[in-house]
Parts: sequence; structure tokens; C-alpha cells
Amino acid sequence: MQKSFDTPKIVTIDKVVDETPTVRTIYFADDVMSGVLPGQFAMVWVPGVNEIPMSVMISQEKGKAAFTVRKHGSATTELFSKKVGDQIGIRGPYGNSFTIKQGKLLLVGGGTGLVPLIRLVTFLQKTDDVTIIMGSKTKSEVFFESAAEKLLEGTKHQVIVVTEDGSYGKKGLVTDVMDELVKTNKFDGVYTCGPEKMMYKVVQIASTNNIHVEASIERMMKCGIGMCGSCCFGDMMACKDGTVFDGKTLLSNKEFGHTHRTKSGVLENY
Amino acid sequence: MQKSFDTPKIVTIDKVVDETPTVRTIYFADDVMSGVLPGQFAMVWVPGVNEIPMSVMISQEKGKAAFTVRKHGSATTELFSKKVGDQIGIRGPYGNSFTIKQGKLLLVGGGTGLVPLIRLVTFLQKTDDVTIIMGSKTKSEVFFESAAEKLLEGTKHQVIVVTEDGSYGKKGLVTDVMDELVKTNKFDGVYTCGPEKMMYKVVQIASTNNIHVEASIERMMKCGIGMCGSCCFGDMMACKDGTVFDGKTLLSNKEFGHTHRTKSGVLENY
Amino acid sequence: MSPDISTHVGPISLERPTMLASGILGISLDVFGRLYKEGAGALVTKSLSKEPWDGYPNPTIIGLKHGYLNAVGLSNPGAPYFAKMLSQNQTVPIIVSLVGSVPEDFTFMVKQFENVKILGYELNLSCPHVEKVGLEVGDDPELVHTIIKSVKKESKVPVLAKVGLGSSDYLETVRTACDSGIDGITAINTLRAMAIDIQTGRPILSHKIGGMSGSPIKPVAVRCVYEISSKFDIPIIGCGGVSSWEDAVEFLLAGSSAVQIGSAVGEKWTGVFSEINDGISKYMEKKNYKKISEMVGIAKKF
Amino acid sequence: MSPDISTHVGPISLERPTMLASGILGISLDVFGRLYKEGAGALVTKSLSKEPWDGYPNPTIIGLKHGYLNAVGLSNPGAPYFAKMLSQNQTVPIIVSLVGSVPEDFTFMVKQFENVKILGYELNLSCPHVEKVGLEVGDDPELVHTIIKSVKKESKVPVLAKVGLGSSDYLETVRTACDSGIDGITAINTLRAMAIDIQTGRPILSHKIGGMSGSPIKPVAVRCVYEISSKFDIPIIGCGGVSSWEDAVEFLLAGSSAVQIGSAVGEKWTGVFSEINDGISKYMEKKNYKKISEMVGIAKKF
Ligand SMILES: Cc1cc2nc3c(=O)[nH]c(=O)nc-3n(C[C@H](O)[C@H](O)[C@H](O)COP(=O)(O)OP(=O)(O)OC[C@H]3O[C@@H](n4cnc5c(N)ncnc54)[C@H](O)[C@@H]3O)c2cc1C
Ligand SMILES: Cc1cc2nc3c(=O)[nH]c(=O)nc-3n(C[C@H](O)[C@H](O)[C@H](O)COP(=O)(O)OP(=O)(O)OC[C@H]3O[C@@H](n4cnc5c(N)ncnc54)[C@H](O)[C@@H]3O)c2cc1C
Ligand SMILES: Cc1cc2nc3c(=O)[nH]c(=O)nc-3n(C[C@H](O)[C@H](O)[C@H](O)COP(=O)(O)O)c2cc1C
Ligand SMILES: Cc1cc2nc3c(=O)[nH]c(=O)nc-3n(C[C@H](O)[C@H](O)[C@H](O)COP(=O)(O)O)c2cc1C
Ligand code: FES
Ligand code: FES
Repeated sequence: MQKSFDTPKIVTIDKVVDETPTVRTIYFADDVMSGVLPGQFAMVWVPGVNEIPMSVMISQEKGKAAFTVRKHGSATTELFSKKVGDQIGIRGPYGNSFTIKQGKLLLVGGGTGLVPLIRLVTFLQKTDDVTIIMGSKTKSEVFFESAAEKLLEGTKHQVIVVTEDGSYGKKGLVTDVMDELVKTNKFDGVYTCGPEKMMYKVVQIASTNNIHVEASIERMMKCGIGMCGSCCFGDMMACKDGTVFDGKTLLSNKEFGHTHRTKSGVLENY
Repeated sequence: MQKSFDTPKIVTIDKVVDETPTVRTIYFADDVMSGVLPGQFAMVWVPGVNEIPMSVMISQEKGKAAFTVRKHGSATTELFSKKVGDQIGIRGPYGNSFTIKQGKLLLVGGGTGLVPLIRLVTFLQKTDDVTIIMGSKTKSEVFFESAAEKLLEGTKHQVIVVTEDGSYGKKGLVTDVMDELVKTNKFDGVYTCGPEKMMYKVVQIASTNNIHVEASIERMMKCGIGMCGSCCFGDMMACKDGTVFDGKTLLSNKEFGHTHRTKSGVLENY
Repeated sequence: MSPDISTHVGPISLERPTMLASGILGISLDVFGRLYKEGAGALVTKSLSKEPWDGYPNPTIIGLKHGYLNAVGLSNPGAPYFAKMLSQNQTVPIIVSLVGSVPEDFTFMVKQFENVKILGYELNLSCPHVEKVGLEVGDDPELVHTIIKSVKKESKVPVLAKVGLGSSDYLETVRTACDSGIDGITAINTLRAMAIDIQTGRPILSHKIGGMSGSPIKPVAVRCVYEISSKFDIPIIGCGGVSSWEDAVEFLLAGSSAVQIGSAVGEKWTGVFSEINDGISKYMEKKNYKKISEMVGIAKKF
Repeated sequence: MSPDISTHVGPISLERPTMLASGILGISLDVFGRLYKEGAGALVTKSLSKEPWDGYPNPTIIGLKHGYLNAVGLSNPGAPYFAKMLSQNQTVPIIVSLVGSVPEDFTFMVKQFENVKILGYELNLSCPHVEKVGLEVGDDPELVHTIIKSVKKESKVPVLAKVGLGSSDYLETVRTACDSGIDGITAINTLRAMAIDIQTGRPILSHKIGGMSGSPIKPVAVRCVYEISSKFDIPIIGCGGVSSWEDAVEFLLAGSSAVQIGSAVGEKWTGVFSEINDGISKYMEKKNYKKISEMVGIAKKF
């Protein structure tokens, strides 16, 4: 059948990189996906299993893109297990993207929430002063540290790794580190992606300190194109109005940080 | 509903000009139709009556086009009776067009077959030497003489009117005049449109004299877009492969000048 | 004075002739409120069942060369949950879509909404991709009759039936619905269709067969509206492929008193309602129509 | 060695899997010869009736936003005339499409072709816009049964039945056809549809309702081929919206052994057959299929 933007297009995996024991990055060639904006996502068809939303990751090679997937349920586990030569379907890109600010910028990410943030870094200026706080539970779950260092090479920057158990980098939560940083630094913008409770706190801290903040949120996504309603978030749709929202919009949304919907559409607490 | 190329588009008649007691030219505004090539036609919807093929005529005004219609059966009679402000539907343009040659050119037309020829004149060079032979039964049926003269003003040209009864211009058939002309002139190309018996003779004379010749033929046309098959002409379709064919193609087509099809598809002699 | 674009679908009055079709974005009161503010004349909920349904695994919705293909599997949080959510509703004109297999399913659900402010119900007799409900109900005249009778008995608000093209004559379903006292007909649902990925050889939807929506089905939907309005004296809501004001006008001329918009909401986003309302209004002004009802069914005159 | 794109539809062997669909350009032996030379594996004639038919007044065929709408009214020069024309045929693989109301119509016509070289017949049980023939026949299982039985008895060549979506379950028509000894099924015909001009308020076609063809109906046609091939052990020819080799492959994967091309002939002109044949051939090479039959119905495995 004829392909359109919204019809899954089959691509072949041409590289798989282990990031942690449960996180892998899989690479494939695709011109459209190689050019997506930071924060945009694709719907990824794992044939025979499911189709799930995935942030589009960068690749250093032209015309290539990647997904960084954490093993979780059936679809992500199957995706995680894919080998070079295996085929998956992609459609998109969907969603809006982070606004690109300049100056002193703070990126706060947790887990695979780092994907859009790393992509964002490639859109920033060499003259920006970028600080990235990356959080995880423990040392073995840390990834993208060297990727971030490499992208920021030759610029004024700081990559701060935080683990909850202190097994690597600073001990604690990313938001503890952020709390400290905003006391002594004047940031021009904060970007965050990761667990919603974390983002909620990041947005609160930024807003209290009058810093422009944007978060990319996750909701149950079936269509990705503003039809099924499953990603609804207050009176907005995460897939079309988002996934990136600014602090003001987020704090006025009573669902932010508190509730999300299940596959049937029932509201559930975080 | 959304409009496409092949969906009738409603236009409003903004001028009606009597050419003869049974021939009228009706003008309307349409950018696409104002730019068609000589020989191309439109399918003209006369709402409530029929939809018929019509050569697209020129208009001196930018963005306007016209049809010149001879009262015949129900659709042409209804079209002939349309007044300023009335609406008709048009789709197209369809078909190929005359190749534009340069030099000493002969145009031989009869009746409303003059329409594509007059349009052709507007595509010729000021340096061309154009001869038009226009035929009709009798004086009252002569039209486009002054239109042709006006278009050719300031160039080397000749407009020869021929009537069968000799009531105006030369007496006889256009092909008699052509026979004479080719004896004393070296034409670089001949174009013809009109009754098929006439065109058949024109093509024969030109071919015998080794002059490049093109004719625009008429066949029963229902779709105009190469689907219904009603316009079939040998192994070709008049609406898509034509309506313009060159002499060689025409003379190798056993239907040319001899047979055409009825609405049901039965072959009938001319 | 600009034309009056308010309209009536039998006993249902609408400020504007453009409605949100069932299944599109329809799971949250907040979203309904937003779409109403952005121009929709009424909002139809996702089709609700007695219990919450997760629906099918993805892919459930994909784009085609033209239009969309879906087999969502009627995922919804269930009628009781939904009724609770809607109980906070004051001003938003909501029509509750219901799906089920037997009359008791429907009457159970109607009871849930007893004290909830809604405009009416739309019975989904036409979902083409879930077994034992939707079209499989619509194709059974006996069942259609008893379901409508029982819902009409239970309900204090008007009841519409949504029909589609199944494996029986949809006009017979309409006839049965009319005979059973239905207040209006929504036509049509999606057309049963399929897409196969040629690289993997697989049907793309997890459910394999789904329903096609969007511009490709519009000429079929217009035909159905025209046929229904030619044969029955029943208010009609046209649905299927409306994505421009020209499309909406075509449905009104064919005989529907309002239109529902589904796929085009995804395509053009939430501004689509006011865009179409404005287009209809300008068209009416040009044609000198004062009220929507003046143009409904004009195509039948020819 | 390049793949073998010859194929079989039951007893009918085709050099190439792309056929000309009925009703498209199909009134002249010269044209059939040309299209065969240009790549078509077989040519289906216009549906022929006992007597010549003029068809409906124009407009009979118009473009839609996507695809086409037609109500030609089965114009054709009649079976006797056609048989005479085809009696000169030596090498062109022609399938004669027949339309009628009663078994006698069909047997009369089959007699005309007794000594004419043709590949087979295709019974049009599915024209959606002419009263008393086509779908109105296809919707009547009794009639389908007697027509097929009598044609099979009379005919020395294979007989196909062309089905479409009417007001009854088309799968029942297929079942009846299979039970009556049909050699293969062509699916599908056009979908009943309509277009209204919003400036004049008029249905555009003179017949008002017509059949939609072209890319919008492809997902419906693929679904039908998949359903038929899942439920019956009968050779199938897929038809509806084929305009690229990808479309053709999709139909083969769904379960058809060949495809017919209608609207796309008008759209892409006569080169469409070889374009699609080449695409299928390259696809087979890449996927390492040696014969068409290896790919037929693969989608059913999932
Ligand atoms: C915009 C967006 C971008 C994402 N980017 C990434 C990424 O780059 N890397 C990554 O590893 N993960 C990402 N995710 C999360 C990923 O989509 C889910 O982990 C995945 O859908 C789970 O599927 P499963 O079959 O493995 O698990 P399941 O067992 O089906 O579900 C596990 C949990 O995952 C979530 N989930 C399930 N299905 C969906 C769905 N369709 N949409 C959203 N959440 C769902 C639910 O919270 C569920 O409880 C992203 C999610 C969104 C919304
Ligand atoms: C490419 C082309 C360009 C033409 N350009 C002009 C033009 O500029 N001016 C003009 O006056 N006429 C033109 N004609 C002829 C015009 O289309 C017919 O005169 C008209 O269709 C007759 O329709 P009716 O209802 O008036 O007559 P009817 O009574 O229906 O038919 C009268 C005769 O007209 C011919 N005819 C009828 N229907 C068609 C049809 N659909 N297609 C072709 N011929 C038909 C047949 O020979 C028929 O016997 C053109 C025809 C073609 C094919
Ligand atoms: C994703 C999706 C979900 C749908 N869910 C339902 C539903 O739950 N109930 C229903 O009656 N119709 C449902 N439909 C059908 C639509 O309401 C509508 O009838 C159909 O899509 C045609 O309209 P459109 O072309 O404007 O989309 C759904 C359609 C889509 C695309
Ligand atoms: C102008 C036109 C005429 C047709 N005439 C016939 C016909 O006479 N008999 C028939 O069985 N099908 C007829 N059809 C249907 C086609 O054969 C085919 O089934 C349909 O158009 C779908 O294929 P497509 O999408 O490739 O066009 C006709 C279709 C068109 C567009
Ligand atoms: S994922 Fe379907 S509306 Fe957002
Ligand atoms: S007019 Fe229909 S094929 Fe030429």
C-alpha cells in the first residue's frame, strides 16, 4: 500500500547499543526521523506485539535516527531484544517541541526522559552555558553521560549525574541538586523530561524562581494524531497540544503531577 | 464538496455574443480555462440536461475563456440559450494540443471546428505567414472572419472564406481551395478541424504533398479522461491520445474519415 | 444580519450544526468543554459500555493514503464512571453514545445517566470491528427494535441511532429504528476495511480489520443521507469525511440537519468546528438562506 | 533469472497478474490488443447486455476529491454485436463480462460467443447503479444460483462472478456462487456513492447515485479479498483502487491471484500495466519469491 505520514513505514535496525542492562539504543536509517525537533516522538510498531510512543533520539550519522528504549512491558521488551536486521514500523514525527532559548540553560532529566533532552542539546548554540542534571536510581542505570559530554565538548557546560543510592555521582534526587543550583545561578531556561513527579517538582522550583520552564509529558498514547483521546491531559491532548508545555500551562492543569489515564480512559493517581 | 480537476466547477456566464443565427460564443471567468492549449477541450455540464465536450475558445480579456456553440441537439440548444448570469459546470482541460510550427502555415476549418484553430492563431509567431480557409454552407453561417483578421493584423496573412453555395467569399469546398493553394505555395504545416470527411480530404491532400498535417478529431465523449472508452478511435482514445493526431497516424487508422461510434459503442459510417 | 446557523435534529436543538463524532477525543468533560468553546454545536462521547474496556492493542489507528483506518476496540472507561464524570456538567451539550449486545446493557447504562445533564443518546448500531456489538446488533432488526423500545422507555432525553454499512440493508435498520420510535438517525459509521504492510506481509491493525473514516468515505455517506432522507421522514445527522464547510454543506443539501466531524478533528485540530461554521454562514449569506432548515435536503428536488 | 509473474485464477492462466477491469475502455478489439501489448495479462470487456444500451445521459463519470464516481448505465453495443467483433480475435486474452436480469439473458449471450476465442466470462452481479441488474441480482441468492448454474452448463470456458457491496451480505453471494460451481470471484465493484454540487444544489451525476472507484475504495476491497480468501477455497481476482505495484502486492498478500485495474488506467494511462508488472517483479526478486503463488494470501498467516 501507498505510504503516508501516518502509515507505519518499515525500517531496518542497523545498530544496537547497550546503554545499561535494561536500556538500549537502536539505530536505523530514515531521513524524516533524522530531522525531527527535540521533544517530538514517533509511534513505533513492533509487529505482532504493539505500537508505542518513543522519543526520537539523535544519531551522529546523517540520515539516521534512533530510539532509546527501557525494557518494561511486552512491547519495550520486544523492542529491547531486536537485533541488527530486524524490522520495525515507524510513523510520525508527532507533537510539538521545546522552544530553543539561549544563554544559561538547565536540563533536568530522568531515565529515558533524557532522550529528548539529548536531542535538544544538538539544537543549542556553542555559546550557551548548558547544565545537565541526569538522575537514576543507581550506578548501573546511568547512561548518556558520555554522550552528553561529547556533544557539549568545547562549550561552557556541566554534566551532573545524580543517583538515589549515591553509588555514582551525587547522592539524592535531581530536584535536590536543582534546588541548590538555582540559588547560585541565574538560568535563562529550564527543560525537563522524566517521571512526572520529578517534572512536577522541577516546574515548581523553576516557577518559584521565575525561570522559564518547559516539560515534555507522557500520557497513554494510542493514535499520536489527536483522534483517540487516550492521551488527554486536562482539556489538552498530549500528542497534539504537547508533548511540551510551559510551566504556566502545566501548573494550571490539575492533572499535572497527579493523575493520568489508563488504557480504558479511567483516571488514576500517580 | 471539494473541487478537483475532474469535478465539474461552476462558472457564471458573463457575456454572450451571437456569431450566426445558430452559433453563439459564451464567455466566463476561469483562470485554468483561459490558459489552455489550442486543441484542448473541456467537458461542459449543462445542469439538468447533459455534459458535452467543447473546444475552449479564447477571450481577449485576461482570466476569461469562452465556448462557441452551435445549436444542435438538446445540450447545445440549452447552452446556446444560456444568458448572462446563468451557471454551467466545467471540468478539464483535456486532451493534447496542436504542435506549434513556424513559417508558412495553413489552417483549414469548418463550422465550430474553427474554435481550436482560432485559439491556435494566438499561439503563432508574428513572423509566421498564416492562411486560414474557413468553410460553411452559406453566408449566414460564416463567423470568426473578423476575429481571425483581427488576430492576424500586422502580419502576412490571408483569410479565405468559402461557402458551398457561393453566397459569400469563394464558392465550393474548403478542400477545393486548399487543392489550388498547395499547387502554388510551399506550406510548412497544415492544421485542420471540422467535419471528419473534410478533415480526411485535408489530410490526404497535405500528405500527398508531403506537408506536415495535424487534425483535431471528434468522437462521442462521455468521460473525457480515458475511462469510458466511448471515444475510441482505432486502438486510440480521442480524449487522451488526441484529440490532435498527425497525418501519418490518421491515415493508418481505418476508422478515420469512415466510421465513428454511437452512444452504445456501435460503429456507424459517416 | 448574519444567517442563523442554529439547527434542530428533531427534538434536539443545537446552536451550531457541527458536532464532534463519537470516538474522537471523547473521554473527558474538560475536552468537551474546550471543543464546545471552540465551536462544536454538540459533543458525542465515545461509545460507552457497561464496564470499562481497554480496547485492542496497538496499532489501533493508522493513516491511509486517504483517510484513516481504526480498530480501537471501543476502549472506554465504562458508563458508570462516565456518568459520574459528567455529573459535574452544567452547560456543555453532550450526547452519550452507547454500545452493547442486549437491551439490558442499554437500560443499565441509561439508568446511570438519569440525573446527568445530557442532550440525548446515540445508540451505536454500527461499529464495524467489535464482535457482538455495533454492526452485529444493527444487522439484527429484532434486536434493534427491542433495544430502541427499551431505551426510549427508560430515557427522558431524545434517542438517536447511528447506522452504518454492514452485512444487511442499512435502510431496513433505519426503517426498524423509525418504527421503534427513534428521534433521529446518525449516518454513517466507518466502512469495514483493511491495510496490509507489504514489507512484512502483515495486516497493520492488531485487529486486522477495522473501519475506514475520513474523506474517502464522504461520497458513500452523502449517498446514505440522501437515501435515508428520500425514503424516511426522520431527522438526520450526516457523518463521514466532513473536513471543510463545502463538505458540510453537501451533507445539508443531501438531507441532514447537522453534521458530525471525526477524522478531520485530528487532521485540522480543534479549529475545524469554527472554520466550518464560518464557511456555512458565509455560504448561507451568499445564497440568501436565513436558516439552516431552508437548505436541508435541497438536492432531493432535482 | 527474473521471477515468473505468470499466474492462475483457477483454470484461467495469465501471463501477467494485471488485468483491465470491466467497463474501462472495453469496447474495441483494437484497444484490447493495444493494452495486451502494453502489459495487461487479460482484458475484461464492458458488461454486455442482450441489446445495445446507450447508458445514462452525462455527467456519467466525474472525479472526486479522491477517486471517481460513475453511473455510466452499462452502455454497451450488445452481446451479439460484440461477439461478431471478437470473432476476429486470435491471440488477445479476453474475458467477457455479462449483465442481465434473468438466467435466459445470460444463456442467450453465452450462445453468441460459442465460437469466439475468449478466456472466460465474468458475471457482473454487482453494478451498483442500474436497476434490475448487477447488485439487485447479486443480492438475490436464488437468482445467483440459477444464473451461475445455467451459464456453467452453457459455457465451454471458465466463469467468474464479480461481487460488490450491496444491501445484503456479499459473503453469502460468494458462498452461493461457490456452491453453484463458479470458477473464481472478482472482488469488488464500485461502492454506491454520490456527489452534490453545492453551487447548484444538484446531484452531479444524471443518475444521481453512482459507484465510487479508485484509491478511496482500496482498503475496502483489500478487506473483501482477505475475507473471501479466509472463508472460501476459491481463486480470487482483486479489484478496487489498484494504481501502483504496492497496491497490487497488497491484494496478492490479501489472497487474490491477480488484480484488475480500472480507474488508474484513466489516471496513469496505458503504461500502468507494465509499470505495475515491473514493480511486482522487482518486489518478488527482493523477497526471493519465484512464483506469484508463493505470495498469495500471506497476510492470512498472521
Ligand atoms: C511521548 C512519549 C515518549 C516516550 N519515549 C520513550 C522513550 O524514548 N523510551 C522509552 O523507553 N519509553 C518511552 N516512552 C514510554 C513508552 O511508550 C512505554 O514505556 C511503553 O508504551 C510501554 O509499553 P510496554 O508494552 O512495554 O508496557 P505495558 O506493559 O503495556 O505498559 C507499561 C506502562 O507503560 C505505559 N504505557 C503503556 N502503553 C503506553 C502507550 N501506548 N503510551 C504511553 N504509555 C504507555 C503505561 O504507564 C503502562 O502502565 C514514551 C512515552 C511517551 C508517551
Ligand atoms: C473534442 C470535441 C470538441 C467539440 N467542440 C465543440 C465546440 O467547440 N462547439 C460545438 O458546438 N460543438 C463542439 N463539439 C460537438 C459537441 O460536443 C456536440 O455537438 C454535442 O455533444 C451535441 O450534444 P447535443 O445534446 O446538443 O446533441 P445530441 O442530440 O445529443 O447529439 C447530436 C450529435 O452530436 C454528437 N454528440 C452527442 N453527444 C456527444 C458527446 N458526448 N460527445 C461527442 N459528440 C456528441 C453526436 O454526433 C450526435 O449524433 C465538440 C465535440 C468534441 C468531441
Ligand atoms: C478513532 C476512531 C474511533 C471511533 N470510535 C467510535 C465510537 O466509539 N462509536 C461510534 O459510534 N463511532 C466511532 N467512530 C466512528 C466516527 O464517529 C465516525 O462515524 C466515522 O469516523 C466517520 O466520520 P469521519 O470521517 O468524520 O471520521 C470512530 C472513528 C474513529 C476514527
Ligand atoms: C467508468 C466505469 C465503468 C465501469 N463499468 C463496469 C462494468 O460495465 N461492469 C463491471 O463489472 N464493472 C464496471 N466498473 C467497475 C470496475 O470494473 C471496477 O470494479 C471498479 O472501478 C473498481 O476498480 P478501480 O478502483 O480500479 O476503478 C466500472 C467502473 C468505472 C469507473
Ligand atoms: S494519542 Fe490519540 S489523541 Fe493523543
Ligand atoms: S471519452 Fe471516455 S475514454 Fe475518451
